[in-house]
Amino acid sequence: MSKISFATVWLDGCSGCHMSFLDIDQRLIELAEKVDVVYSPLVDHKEFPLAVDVTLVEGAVSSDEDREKIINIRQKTKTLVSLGDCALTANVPSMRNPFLVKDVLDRAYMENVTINRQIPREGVPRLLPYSRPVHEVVSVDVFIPGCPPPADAIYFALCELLEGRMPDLTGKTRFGA
Amino acid sequence: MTPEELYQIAEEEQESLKRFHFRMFVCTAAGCLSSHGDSVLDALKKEIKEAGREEECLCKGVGCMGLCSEGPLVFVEPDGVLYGKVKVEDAKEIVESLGKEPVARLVCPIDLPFFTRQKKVVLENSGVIDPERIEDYIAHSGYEALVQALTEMTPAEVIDGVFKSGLRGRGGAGYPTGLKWSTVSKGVGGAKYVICNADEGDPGAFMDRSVLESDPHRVLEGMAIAAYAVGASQGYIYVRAEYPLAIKRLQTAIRQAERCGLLGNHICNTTFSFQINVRLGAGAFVCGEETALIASIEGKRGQPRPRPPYPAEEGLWGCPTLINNVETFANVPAIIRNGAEWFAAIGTEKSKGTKVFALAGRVKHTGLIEVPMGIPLRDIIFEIGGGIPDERNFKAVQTGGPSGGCIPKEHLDVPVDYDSLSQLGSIMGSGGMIVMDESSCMVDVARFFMEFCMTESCGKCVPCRVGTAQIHDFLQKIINGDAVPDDLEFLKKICDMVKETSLCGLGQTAPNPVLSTLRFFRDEYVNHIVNKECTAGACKVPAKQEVHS
Amino acid sequence: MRTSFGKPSPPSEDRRWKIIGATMRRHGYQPHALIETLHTVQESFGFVGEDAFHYVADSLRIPLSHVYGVATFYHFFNLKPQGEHTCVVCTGTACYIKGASLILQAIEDEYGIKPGETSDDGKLSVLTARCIGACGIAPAVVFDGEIVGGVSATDAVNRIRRCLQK
Amino acid sequence: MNPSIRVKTFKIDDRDVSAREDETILAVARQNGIFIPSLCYMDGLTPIGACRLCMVEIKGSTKLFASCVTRVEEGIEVITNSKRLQKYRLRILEFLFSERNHICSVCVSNGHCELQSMADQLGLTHVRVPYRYPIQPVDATHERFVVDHNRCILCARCVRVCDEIEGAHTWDIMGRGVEARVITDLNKPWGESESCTNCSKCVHVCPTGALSEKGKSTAEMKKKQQFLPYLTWIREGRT
Repeated sequence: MSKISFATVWLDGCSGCHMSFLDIDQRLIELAEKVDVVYSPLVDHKEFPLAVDVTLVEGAVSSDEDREKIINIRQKTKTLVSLGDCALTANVPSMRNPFLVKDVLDRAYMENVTINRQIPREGVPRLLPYSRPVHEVVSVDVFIPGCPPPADAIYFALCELLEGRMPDLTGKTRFGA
Repeated sequence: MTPEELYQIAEEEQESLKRFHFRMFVCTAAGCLSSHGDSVLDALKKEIKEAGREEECLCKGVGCMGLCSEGPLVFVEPDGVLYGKVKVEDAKEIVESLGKEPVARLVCPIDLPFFTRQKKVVLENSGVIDPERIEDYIAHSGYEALVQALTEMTPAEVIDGVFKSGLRGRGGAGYPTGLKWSTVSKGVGGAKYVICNADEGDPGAFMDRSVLESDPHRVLEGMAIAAYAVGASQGYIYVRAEYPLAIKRLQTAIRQAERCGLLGNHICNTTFSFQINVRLGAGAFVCGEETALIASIEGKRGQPRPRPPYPAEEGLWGCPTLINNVETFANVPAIIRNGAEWFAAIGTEKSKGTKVFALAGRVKHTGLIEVPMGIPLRDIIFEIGGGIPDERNFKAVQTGGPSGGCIPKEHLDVPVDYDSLSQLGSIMGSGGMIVMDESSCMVDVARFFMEFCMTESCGKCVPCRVGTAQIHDFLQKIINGDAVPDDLEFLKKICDMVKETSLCGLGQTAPNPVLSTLRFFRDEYVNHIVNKECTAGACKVPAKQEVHS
Repeated sequence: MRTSFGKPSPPSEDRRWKIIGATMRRHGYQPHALIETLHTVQESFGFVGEDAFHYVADSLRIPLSHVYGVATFYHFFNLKPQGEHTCVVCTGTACYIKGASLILQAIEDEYGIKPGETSDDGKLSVLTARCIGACGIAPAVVFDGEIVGGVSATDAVNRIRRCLQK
Repeated sequence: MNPSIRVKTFKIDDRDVSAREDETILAVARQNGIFIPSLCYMDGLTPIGACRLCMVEIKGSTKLFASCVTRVEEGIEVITNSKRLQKYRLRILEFLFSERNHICSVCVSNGHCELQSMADQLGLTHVRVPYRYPIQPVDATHERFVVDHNRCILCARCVRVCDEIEGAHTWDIMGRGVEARVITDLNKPWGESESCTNCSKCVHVCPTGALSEKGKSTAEMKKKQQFLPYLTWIREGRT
């Protein structure tokens, strides 16, 4: 049996969901026997492959780069999994949403800064007007809430997916967990 | 007041009318007042005086004659001439023409279907009597029904009469009036109340305003009959503060009726006593809902509460309360006077009597009309309304306001009655009827109503509070060209959910304008979404804005 | 913090408080007189201010938050003084279909005031109404209390100019 | 007890139950260990039927009934958990999450919030309607408590407990529709309130992190609600 191709991607989030994924600990070895990690901030591949079976997304869609990435990934992924509250609800990144991007940038880079006051524009992606949950931008197949989702919940969800079932996470994790 | 005294007043008043050879009626309802109907009245009186014809010519202010778009209106008897758009400067000429050739340039033909196709019951006195004089009302059989009920009928017989007439609530839902009265009459407890709902919040409707301005005594009489029937001794009229003229005329009417002993203690020397107080609304559409209206009279935020218990059992201050709207009460005197059979002979099998509509929007003759139930929509718009102006084409007619729907031309032959309209996803409503031509975008119309519902939602229950805002945002998104085709199905799902889960009628009907336009004008939605175009060319479709950093 | 709870006295010598007191007395100082009283306050002062809230709440023995909740529930009550001149544009359905939004836009373009706002000099307030029941003569605008029908955007701007010159 | 009150028997989810005729379907369901979700309902406060989560079906009627305000009737058959109800309840929760800025991960009530646990219980994993992101204030002027309007779901428990139990009526709701907001006194900072007795009842009945004690950090605000049934019980004993 060929291994299932597996990717993880990190958009606007704190990487906590990836840390929680690593907290699966020794079960990662069992997992590694079943899946082939083809793209992830945790490994070295630079390009997202053309066809991936399962992709975990951490983080909200906040910049034009995030959006291009997720649209590309959606096209190439069979089962897209929103991992954690930032991907599900835009969570902490969304706290800027009631305000204009300009005001947010001013507050961060001008008002509260004493030296080198300038808004970075070169080499950084542009912010979208709103930081949005992944499913508002592309369709998502599986949702794993939590900030971060507990390692057990992530492991359970992956096992279910590997068995070809849709995981029911009721009682295993929740928003903000 | 005894019946004899009443008939005497009527006779004297009729006699005094007969003394005049000419009678001039000047509309002084809000529509004509806004085009200075009051100045025209003064000018005519002045001219009559100067011409020394006071003895032979009566000139009085009356209520609404209906054809508001041609105001100010002046009607002259016995010549049978209707003048429209009369200016102060025309007064002299009009007075001079009495008994001679009418002033041709001002004449409005009265053989228009606008007048001939109508059937007046509620509006029988509108435009005929002076709303500020009780004698004039009495001369036109006013308070006869009340006296008859008090002296010749038992409360049960009154209720039976209303029941047999088949009268249904004119406020929108069409609940059988006789049944409601009967429930309240059986209610236990010390006090009972009768409330007249004159909180006509539906944008595009002005029937109640017009009735109150043109024939306020009729409503008082209807309420008094109802109070006698159900056993109440205190009544309230809850009227919008936005209707200052109606309020003034109501208060005048109440004072006059009290002075004549037609309201107050021991009416007609019977044991029946009934007071009426006016309570002002304050700009909240939701107060048209019974329980919200009661909360408002109690001095609270106008938030509806779950029913049951219905107000008929536990209403104002926990007492059995009868709530009917203005037009419902205005039908009652005619039913008592002419009999239930007479009333039941008008209209259709399940919708009896007439209905007053406020015809407005893109139609030639705008104004107030009263038609028998069951008349086809087409006849109202194209005959009575005179069709669409500016050589444009009819697109839709909106009935029932924010709780109703838009009916397209395919269904123009639908008879206007409670059941047929609700089958089309609209409602009879209180009687607003807004005609739209091809220059109106139906998505925008739906958005307009949803914005209304969003700002009028009381905010108590979640589906209505958040749902109306979400639906509004969706419609805005569609208009902005930011929606995808799948959004339409989702929109419909949200609408269905808000309809089924909201606490009161406002939320339960708020999605109707969206659902009905989705049903009949889906292509306009699709055009907005797929081609980013407005079929009617009414909406600005802004360029998509991606980033605003 | 108040210490005594006798019969509250009016906030000032202003005679208008007497009218408000009379309304409350007529209703026997019953809590259900709240909305009627707020109507009298607005009629007398043009708006419902903080001193009025305290006076009415104390006289009718209603909690302050309740009074404030009621006053803000009903859009008829203004909590701020209105401009010297007011222009109320009807945005009922018939008026909307016949271009009320164009009127509002024209006023905003000319005077920079959006619905609900008052000009900086306190001369002009622009308001909207949810149908004033003059649908037969739509679009309708109320200039300083006078209803005018069939108003175009230019008409409206011109009339406001005349109002302001008065 | 009033001797004229009769007992009714009926069915909830095919289980035979009996109740006094003045009891609500929700109360009877709880007595029998049948779960019906709710947020605005609180035992000891006047039910208002506002959140609509507790809606149930009654066989023979297409209408839905808010069980917290619907009295029992002889012989009715109540269904508490149909597909249709599940669908609508999820939508109500989505509406609540989308209405204001509920960010569980950084909320004082994280882990102790009724909205959050309701989402978990009913299986809400993501919100399909767009978030509205309103700008809502936080008032920390009171020396002991904070009100964060971003987390408020307008259940009016604070308003009711302050009025019905404490008797101060410091809280009420201003405005209407999505603009509605809880206020203290004349919409003044809570710290300046003349009527507030600092009793903290509102804080503890609040189902979310909208009302909290000062000094509590993320996930530290545990509500203590046992006082309410106790007070109600003691007061009933006196009358």
